[in-house]
Amino acid sequence: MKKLINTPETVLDDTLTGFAAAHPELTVDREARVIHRADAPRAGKVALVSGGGSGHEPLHAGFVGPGMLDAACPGEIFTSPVPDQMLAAVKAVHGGAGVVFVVKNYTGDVLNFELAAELAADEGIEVRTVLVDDDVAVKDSTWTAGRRGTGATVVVEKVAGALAERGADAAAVASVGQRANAASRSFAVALTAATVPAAGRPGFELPADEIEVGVGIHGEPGRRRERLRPAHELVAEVVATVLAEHTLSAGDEVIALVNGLGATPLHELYLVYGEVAAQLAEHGITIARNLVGNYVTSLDMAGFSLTLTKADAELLELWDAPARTPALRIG
Amino acid sequence: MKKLINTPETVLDDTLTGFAAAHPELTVDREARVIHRADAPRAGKVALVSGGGSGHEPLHAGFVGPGMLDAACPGEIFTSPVPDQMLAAVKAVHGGAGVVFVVKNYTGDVLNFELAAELAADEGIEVRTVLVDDDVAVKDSTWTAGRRGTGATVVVEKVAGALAERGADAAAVASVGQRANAASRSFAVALTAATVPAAGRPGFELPADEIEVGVGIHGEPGRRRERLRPAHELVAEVVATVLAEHTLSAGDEVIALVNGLGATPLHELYLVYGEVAAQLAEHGITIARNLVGNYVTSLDMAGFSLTLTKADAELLELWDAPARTPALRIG
Amino acid sequence: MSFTLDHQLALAWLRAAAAAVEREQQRLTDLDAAIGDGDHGSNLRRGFTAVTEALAALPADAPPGELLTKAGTTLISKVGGASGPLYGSALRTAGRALPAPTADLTALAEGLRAGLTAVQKLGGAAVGDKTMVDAFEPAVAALERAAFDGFSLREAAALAAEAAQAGARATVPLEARKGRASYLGPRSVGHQDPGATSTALLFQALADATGR
Amino acid sequence: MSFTLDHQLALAWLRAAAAAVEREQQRLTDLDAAIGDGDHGSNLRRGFTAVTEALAALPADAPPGELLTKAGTTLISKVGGASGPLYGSALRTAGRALPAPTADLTALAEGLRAGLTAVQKLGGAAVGDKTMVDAFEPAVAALERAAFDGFSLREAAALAAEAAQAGARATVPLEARKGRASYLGPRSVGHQDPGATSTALLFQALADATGR
Ligand SMILES: Nc1ncnc2c1ncn2[C@@H]1O[C@H](COP(=O)(O)OP(=O)(O)O)[C@@H](O)[C@H]1O
Ligand SMILES: Nc1ncnc2c1ncn2[C@@H]1O[C@H](COP(=O)(O)OP(=O)(O)O)[C@@H](O)[C@H]1O
Ligand SMILES: [Mg+2]
Ligand SMILES: [Mg+2]
Ligand SMILES: [Mg+2]
Ligand SMILES: [Mg+2]
Repeated sequence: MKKLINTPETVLDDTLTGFAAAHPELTVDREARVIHRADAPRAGKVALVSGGGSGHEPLHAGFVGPGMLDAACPGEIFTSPVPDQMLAAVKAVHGGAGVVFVVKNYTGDVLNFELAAELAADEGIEVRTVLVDDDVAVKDSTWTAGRRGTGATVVVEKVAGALAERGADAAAVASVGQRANAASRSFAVALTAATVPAAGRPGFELPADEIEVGVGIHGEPGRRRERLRPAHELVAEVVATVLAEHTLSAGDEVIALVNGLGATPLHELYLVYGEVAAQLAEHGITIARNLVGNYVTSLDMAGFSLTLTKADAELLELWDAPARTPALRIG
Repeated sequence: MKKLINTPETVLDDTLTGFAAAHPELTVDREARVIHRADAPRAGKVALVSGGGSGHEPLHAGFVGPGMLDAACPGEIFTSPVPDQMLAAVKAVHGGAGVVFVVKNYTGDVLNFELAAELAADEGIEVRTVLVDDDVAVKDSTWTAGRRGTGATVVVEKVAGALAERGADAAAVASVGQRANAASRSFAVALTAATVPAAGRPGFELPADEIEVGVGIHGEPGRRRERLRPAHELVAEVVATVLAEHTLSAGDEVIALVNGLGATPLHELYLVYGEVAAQLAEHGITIARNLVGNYVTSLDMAGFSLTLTKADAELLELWDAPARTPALRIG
Repeated sequence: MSFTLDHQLALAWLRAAAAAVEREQQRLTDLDAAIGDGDHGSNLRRGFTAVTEALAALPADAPPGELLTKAGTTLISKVGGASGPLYGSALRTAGRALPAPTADLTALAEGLRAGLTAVQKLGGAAVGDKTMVDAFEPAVAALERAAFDGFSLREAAALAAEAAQAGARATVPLEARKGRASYLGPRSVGHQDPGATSTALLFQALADATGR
Repeated sequence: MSFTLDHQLALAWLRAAAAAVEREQQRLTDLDAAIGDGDHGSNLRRGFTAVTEALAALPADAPPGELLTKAGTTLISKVGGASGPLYGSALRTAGRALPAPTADLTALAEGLRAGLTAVQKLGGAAVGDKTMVDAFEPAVAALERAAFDGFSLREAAALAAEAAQAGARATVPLEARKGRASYLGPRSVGHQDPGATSTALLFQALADATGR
């Protein structure tokens, strides 16, 4: 295992130390493991709080700032944070107008945020939750853990953050977040496996000419293994998979995110984006807004995910609203 | 070789296609292989033009836009662009106030930009050049190719771009760029080698516990091979190496860039930044501004570079001036 | 050798659990890497290290329920992931259900049944879904049967450990329907569930503690 | 067999060069990967493919100098990197120096000496710096000597090819002082310079063309 770390045990603390040094415009409570806006709490503003396991940077701390999140709670690598963190975050940013959690749909995240919401309720703070579940690699069913939350998280945090910034109430903020999630579908392909520092070796072994298709962001293997093919063909499969689980038709507009999983060179992501744009155009679908880069990563995994969010006037307007965060600046 | 590409021969064209689709706010001339501001030429504004081999994304195309470059010329992977490209760029963005080239110090880049400057002169357009040579892994000497240009390129393009945006003349723009370069030193460490698509395999083989120290950004091996050590120790060596070739003393301020080489997870870069900040503080040096992320990459190489630019009031003021580019937005 | 669960035995149990987790950390992580995200060992290790510290702060006459409750809240506060809230709620719920100052086998079985119910309520998993429930359920059932049949706590704990272990092994051929392994669909078949494996460790720790 | 460099021979030379580059592309790239950036083979291949196309567009009576000049400007426009401007300027300068309609051995040697001078002026490399100059210089010197000694163009070209090849081999033990390999310092020792290797190919192509 080759990593720029000190010890597997201190990765999260050391990363937070660096993040705090790099972003003096944010407040980093290293004890409580909460990153929040320096101007929090803002009276009368709905507080948007997210969090999840670390190893997906810039998610979520990189999206804290005006126009997006009020606070983020980073867990250990690939491990959901604990309820105490969310409670500390809630207390730090709650401005009297309620709190909205953005939670990626993983058993651990869901349970810990649920417990945190109970703790907050005990203190008289009402919390609503937006559950993000966009990954079509997982079949949605009440008998399973349900679809995973991946790339759509960025879209949800952006539009819900924009609406919260404007002074909307908690119900409206949660509702637009849920709407953005419902309008989003994602799918990911990995060229290499991720290595969790504490595990010390890659989550799976992949031959030199094979890829994992339908991977998540926690280093787990995907739905199946395939031969690596030219980008054009690979993107065709990914686009078809996403569209099959989407409600898009010719004439529709989307927000498209071509997201690197952590170790993918940017030029490859642009190349993939070019294929995505051309292939969507063949379906009569227009990309109204896009992001190309590393936004929801999986440590040192090489590969990409595609997220398509069906756009409408309100979502586009919220997307274009100003955001000033370490990893995303719009407007 | 595992890459999200179609064929090694079409990597550059396919990447440009994707970049053009992702950034409709810029003009991408795929025939001439030039990316330039959509509002070019701007009458009376000094035109700032850069370029170099591809594989270093977001450099340089990602820094085209208001406040930074007017145009960028991408060469083949790791191969300097050809004079025809620079000439086409000059013609597209020259607004009558002269042109300044930002050239990284590699024989190929220097020669091709030199020939381009001659071609431009033949057409009556005066070109000045800022040569970037910040990499202290290479000893500076007239008997050698001289220090390489790496991370400082971002700083040079930022401050020279800001001054050009304000309407300064070509001599002043070139001069501030040269000053920023002279105030900058960099050093890089690689955990894995880069694979050039056309070569099909990594530039060097590195055992599982070893790193290359003093690498450049073209996949070449470094000055020596070492054991991978904890980030704290590794950063101490890098900081010491940079400081030894710098003129910094206690009380000085710097702009610090902790730059990923392409396949390094962001959380590791933050962790490294934390070590850098703490260790510089021990030397009495304050980081006035910072960048942490992938800015000057080397395809799929894992590792990082550190660039320290000695700051002064003028450089900081230009650093803080607005920039609106795909990869860097300030202000 | 204890006939009921008192302060000493609860302490010995939780310490034995911590030691087992420490010892088996890599194996748990490897199992999790195969069908999950490779953190189960370090998650539980972090949690039980904190549990050991937290228990040291309790008074020497604290009833066993208080120890279990403390262990549960500590796991909730320190572990994260799926296993933190699940194991944490199980122990907290069980601890709250136990009588003071000591609990006999029947009370222990009832308490752990309540803990299991909490796990199932939170996580929605049934036996056969390839989760910790697959080891937890047979272990609790073994305790209940042993109580009904009049076995000693020590005998009951040994039977429960065996049942948990068998339950964990039985997860190998299953296709996961809950937790991360469910994302793999049919590819989850052929691997033992890490959570069921750690549950077997926890019941083995109880058996070891009663045997001393 | 030609006694002077005419249109036919110049065309045959450049085509043989293109074929050699195509054939040896991987080797050139591998050499460059060892002490450079692994693109010398694909650089020259791209360049000489374009040269072949550009030459096809020239009239059948174009003097050899025009062919070399065209090849040079094409390399400058298509290759990039260090080798593009260097080889491009070498051929362009040589081409401009050649008399029309044909060039004898003395004129060819003079033309290529001018080309080499252009390379050295642009790149600042001397013999021993571990660059293409280490093959180029002895090859030109061999042509000059052969012309002085009254050898035929065919004999001279064979001698030049041999000298270039020897010069390329002699770069192995050198420490590079120019080009990317110089970044490696002492670690550049033990590898043959890719540019010197391709220069040897170009002179071998001339020898092959004169031998037909
Ligand atoms: N819904 C659930 N119900 C019961 N147990 C579950 C559930 N989801 C996961 N688990 C258990 O949790 C274990 C994984 O724990 P751990 O690796 O610590 O958390 P995470 O999956 O969040 O990384 C699984 O092996 C499984 O036994
Ligand atoms: N300053 C120089 N003078 C002469 N030849 C040089 C010089 N720099 C580099 N070269 C030659 O160019 C070759 C490398 O060419 P190439 O790989 O195509 O370009 P780049 O180094 O830009 O990638 C080297 O092997 C060397 O022979
Ligand atoms: Mg986990
Ligand atoms: Mg090159
Ligand atoms: Mg896990
Ligand atoms: Mg090269």
